Amino acid sequence: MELLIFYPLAGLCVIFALGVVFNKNPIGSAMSLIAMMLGLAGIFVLQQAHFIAILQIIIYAGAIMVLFMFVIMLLNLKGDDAVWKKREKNTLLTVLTGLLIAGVLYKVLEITSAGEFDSPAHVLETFGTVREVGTILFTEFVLPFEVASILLLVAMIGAVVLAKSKVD
Amino acid sequence: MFSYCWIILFAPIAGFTILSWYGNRMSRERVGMFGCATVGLSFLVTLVALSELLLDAEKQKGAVSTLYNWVTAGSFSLNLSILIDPLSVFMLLIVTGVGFVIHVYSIGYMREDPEYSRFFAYMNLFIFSMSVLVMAADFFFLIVGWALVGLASYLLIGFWKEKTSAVLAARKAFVMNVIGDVGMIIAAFMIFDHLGTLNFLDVFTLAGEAFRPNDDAILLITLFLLVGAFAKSAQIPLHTWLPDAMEGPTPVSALIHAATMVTAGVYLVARCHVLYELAPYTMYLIATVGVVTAIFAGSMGMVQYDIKRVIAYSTMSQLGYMFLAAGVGMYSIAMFHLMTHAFFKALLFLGAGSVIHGSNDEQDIRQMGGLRQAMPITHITFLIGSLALAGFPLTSGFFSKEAIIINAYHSDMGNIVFWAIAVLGAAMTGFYIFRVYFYTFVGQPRTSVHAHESPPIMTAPLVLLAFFSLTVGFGGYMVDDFLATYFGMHMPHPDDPVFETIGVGAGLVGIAAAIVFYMTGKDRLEFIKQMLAPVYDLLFHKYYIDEIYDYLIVKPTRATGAFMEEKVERDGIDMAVDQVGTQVREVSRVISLWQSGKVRTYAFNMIVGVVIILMFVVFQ
Amino acid sequence: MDISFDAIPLAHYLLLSATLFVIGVMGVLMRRNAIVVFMSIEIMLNAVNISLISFDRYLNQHDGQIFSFMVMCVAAAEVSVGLAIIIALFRNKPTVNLDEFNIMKS
Amino acid sequence: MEPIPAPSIDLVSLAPVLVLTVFGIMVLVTDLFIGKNKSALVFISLTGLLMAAISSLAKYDLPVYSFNGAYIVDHLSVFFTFIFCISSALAILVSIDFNQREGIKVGEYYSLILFCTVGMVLLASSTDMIMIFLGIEIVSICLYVLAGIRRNDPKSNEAALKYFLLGAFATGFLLYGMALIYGTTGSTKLTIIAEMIREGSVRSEPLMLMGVVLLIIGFGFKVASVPFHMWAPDVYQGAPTPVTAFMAVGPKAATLAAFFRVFAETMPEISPSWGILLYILSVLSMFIGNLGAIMQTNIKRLLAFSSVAHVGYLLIAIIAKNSLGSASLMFYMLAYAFMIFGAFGIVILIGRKGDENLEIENYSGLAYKHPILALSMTIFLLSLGGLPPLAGFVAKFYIFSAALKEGFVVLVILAVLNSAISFYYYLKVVVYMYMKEPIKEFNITLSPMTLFVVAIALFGTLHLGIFPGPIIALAQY
Repeated sequence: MELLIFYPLAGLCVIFALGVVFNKNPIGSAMSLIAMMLGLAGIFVLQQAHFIAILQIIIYAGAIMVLFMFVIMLLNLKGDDAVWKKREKNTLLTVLTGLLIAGVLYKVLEITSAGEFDSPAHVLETFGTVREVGTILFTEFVLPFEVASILLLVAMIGAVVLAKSKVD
Repeated sequence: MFSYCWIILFAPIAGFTILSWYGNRMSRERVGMFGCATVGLSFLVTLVALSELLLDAEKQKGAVSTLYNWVTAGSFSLNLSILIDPLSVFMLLIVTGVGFVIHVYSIGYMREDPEYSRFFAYMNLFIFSMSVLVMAADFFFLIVGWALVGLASYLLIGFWKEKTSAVLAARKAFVMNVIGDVGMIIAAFMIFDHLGTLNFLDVFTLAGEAFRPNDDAILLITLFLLVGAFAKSAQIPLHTWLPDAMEGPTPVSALIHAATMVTAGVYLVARCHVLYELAPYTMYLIATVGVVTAIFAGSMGMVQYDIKRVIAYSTMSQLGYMFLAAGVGMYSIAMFHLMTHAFFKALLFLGAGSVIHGSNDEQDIRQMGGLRQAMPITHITFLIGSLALAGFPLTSGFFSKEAIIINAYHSDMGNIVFWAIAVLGAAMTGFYIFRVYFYTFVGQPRTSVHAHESPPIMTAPLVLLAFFSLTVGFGGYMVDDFLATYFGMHMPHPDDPVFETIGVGAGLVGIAAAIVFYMTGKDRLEFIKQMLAPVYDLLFHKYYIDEIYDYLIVKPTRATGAFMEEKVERDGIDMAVDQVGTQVREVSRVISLWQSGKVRTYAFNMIVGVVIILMFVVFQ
Repeated sequence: MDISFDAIPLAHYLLLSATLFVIGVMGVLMRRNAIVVFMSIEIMLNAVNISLISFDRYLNQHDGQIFSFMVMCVAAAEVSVGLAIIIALFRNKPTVNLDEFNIMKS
Repeated sequence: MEPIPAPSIDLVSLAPVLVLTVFGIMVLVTDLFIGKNKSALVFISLTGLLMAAISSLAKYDLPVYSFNGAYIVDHLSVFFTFIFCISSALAILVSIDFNQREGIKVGEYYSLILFCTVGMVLLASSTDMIMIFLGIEIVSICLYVLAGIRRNDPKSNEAALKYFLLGAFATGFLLYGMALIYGTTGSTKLTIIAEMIREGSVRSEPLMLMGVVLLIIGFGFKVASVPFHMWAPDVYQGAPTPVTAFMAVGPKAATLAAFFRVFAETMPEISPSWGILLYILSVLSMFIGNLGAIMQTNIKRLLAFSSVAHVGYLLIAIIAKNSLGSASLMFYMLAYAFMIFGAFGIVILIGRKGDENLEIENYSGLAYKHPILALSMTIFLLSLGGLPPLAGFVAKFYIFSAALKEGFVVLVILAVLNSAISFYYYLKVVVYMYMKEPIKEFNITLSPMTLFVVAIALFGTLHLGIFPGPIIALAQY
């Protein structure tokens, strides 16, 4: 059952991720990214992380991507980015990233064969609900939660300082 | 105990500080007086320390005076401390004593220079650095002093900074010295790694138990120390900076590049004799390099025309003798020669300075001649210095050099080859120095420049040094007694009349050869009538002997010397050093090019790093 | 009710995560458009989130979800600042082609 | 439904963070009510930093863990908090005249420095990977903005962009590493991770190691170690000079503190696997940093490359992973703060409006016009090179001792060799100042605040060099 859901979703995620990279038009990239994020939300649901799945949609697909689209529109960017402009360099890059992929996959497969991670834990029905996550967020991880507010404040100040139109 | 000895350090550094800040606002007389006074004070304090050591044999074991604990890291701590023992006081006497005389001389020599106070500031800095070097109680401060004298030397060689050749020479000297410093530092780390301390007294006590003779560790330590010693003392192959260093003012050459700094390498070997005795292979290397440098530099000295370069090569050669002595285990003889050499070589340099000063900054001996009448005091003192250098009997050089030559054969580690080469070198010494003497003082003036005698402030030091050059040789026994506590032995006096005579004879033969080739016409006849009539008759019975000698000896020698200079020095060693510099800059350029300014390149490089690291971990 | 997860080993999720991460890296390396590069970085962050959440599911705890929550915060913060930088940049030089920004180099 | 248990909260531990945040917001609010003159903001910021430093002493009987083991007040964090406060205060002082000269009239500048300090304090005091991640991000985001704060200057923009894109890129790696470590140890808390490693109950050793490697990559980028250093020269050059000095000291110190916590304190048992990597990074950083600096003609780029080399030295302290290592790290960063702010203070003084005089040849003949400035610069540069008896030497001495204690002789020898190489380019500047003729008029306004910073830095450099005893005793406490 899970397999049936997982593989199509995973496949879609990968395809859309590739779409982000290879789409010549920034808007197309952004759309692919949104689609990929929705796919990921599905995968999160599959893993019982309902709260995060919702956040994924609201924050990422909603807020962040809207910001991206907004900036792309604002700057009126066209598809001026030829992906394969310099062939020789890109070949080199591809070879290297290929090596990277090989290394990472090799590693992961090694883990798989080691059998350490074969069986996931049996979890309760309440796993990953807002209540569960919220409880732990406000008890054990209350400090990161508060610090995140400083982070967002800083980001806000920074964005305003850099992007405000008044030139002084 | 000996806490007053800190004055020896504080006086010159105070002089340096004050002169560099207020020197421009002080009158010239004041600057000169002040610059000399600080060194004089150091010298007086050294005398006090000397008397204390002489009066109380118990104190000759050495004492450490600590100012305060500087840094402590775990079990290891560095104290600001000085070591007062016979060896350091002996070196201090030379440094501050000869240093003082040369300071006085500089008052006259540098009189015309617009940057008078800067010169004295640097000179004081040098005295301070050198005092740090010889008074250091551990390897750390030894290296600090080591680097500081390198810095002072750099500043003084490049003193006339508008002169490009001087700046280049300064840089070259600095680079060479840094090579030596790095060697020293590596050695210090290895010592610390093996013994857990850098303190001289502890190191020398522990070394005997920690190392077996000719251990890899002790060999490496002594070799790395030797890199420092050779770089500082201009021994092959780290010697090329010394002749170039003559671009600096002459008092600098006298003080740094003859009497004191260049002898630091010999001092180092003597100071660490405990370590070197554990490494006989290294000792052998020292003696070999010393003796090779002695004739190599001697042969180059024979073909130079710049008066200062001849003396510079001579310094290298004499340092080679000192290393030879140290290498065969005769430390106190090395130190004895170090002392006599300090006097007569300083004398020769100052005499040369006086000549240059008197003949309007001319340094080429072919442009000189007949200065005997114009500069009588300089002439006499220079002659005394030359005789001492050549080892003329009963001058100071005679005693010390004879002792080295004879021990090169007779000591346990000596052999006949060392002896033979040393004798050859002695003959060369006599030859090249009298070649200069004859070119300069005898014959007719070769240019129309009207030479004049230097002022008394310059000739007085000459006379003083000449006096010592003549007399200190008789103090050999005293030096030996004084240093015997540190080296734990007296210098032997092998009785071997044949070898001794040959040794003495070599110097005389050199002198005679110089007379033969470089005295001309009337002067030669006159001179020969006066002094060497029999030899002259023997050698000059027929005029064509001149030509034969020329073909058999002079030309080959000259060719060898020129070859050495051209091929070995310029193309070999200098090239190698230049290449290092060029390659370093090349690497630096490549790194800069890599910095293309493009974000994607940077990201790409990061990924290359990531991939390499991941591969490393995955396939480890 | 307990939910059984026998069907999919963790490694598959990790593999997905790694694949997406690498795609993100490739995007950063290949694209010249600053905004697309930036989006590729977002793919990398998302890929990490998959790992975190899969580990959580496997370990039966929520720390990873908190972590990925924080990652989202950080991503939001970075996006706001990053886009602000790109806008400021665009004012002085109307392009987002990364190769055209190389005033400073050795 | 059972009630949610109350979280464990210890605000006293968090005092410096709270103080700095409050003052940061205060600066923001005050900025709305004052005009062009920003000196009130400076005053508030400095007060905040002072109070933060004092409040970091509120806890005694160290170490104290709080927030379920996510936050620690220990000797390292208190000492580093002081370093951060000092460096931020120096950065603010050095900015006053610079900002006036260059027309940076942004009040947020000061609050960003304060918030950045918050991030640094968190970074040095966190024992939870989530917190470390957030700390790094707060610091980084502040720096992205500060680097680009001269919005009309293309160089500043470009620096911000490069720093930002590469920084975010590196964040990905850091995060991935943290995720893998979390997955294999089952916790984000450093104490628990340490325990798991000690007991050998890590779920998958290879996966964990990969996490460690990715973590090294992430941290390596943030501290600008080779091969992740390439942003440094460009960003250092493009950012406003006070910001450059600021980012060379505080954030780097904070990241190194976290670096030390994560590696030396948490996973000493598996040190062979990460030690060898750090070893290589350290050696590469030293060589590439020093060799790269030789050909630089821009003083800021030169100092950037030299800072890459300094990271190489600092990594040695982490490799040594002993208590002397942490003490030497603290001492080094304190000394480094003085040297860097001194040097950059003089770089700022030499500049003029519209012409920052950043080329090394612009320093020609400085010694004749302004002997004291030239002498100070010489002292800072020589101290950076590690000349006794200056602070830089003592700092290096401790780091090398720490490494020698663990038997890293070759590494130390390479480091010493590199110090020797570094003198080549430090002395190059000195030679320009003392031995060349001026190529143009120096038109230096001796702005009092910047001079004050230079004076403090000079005092610090000399004092730490000549009498290092008390400070090193504090660091070793």
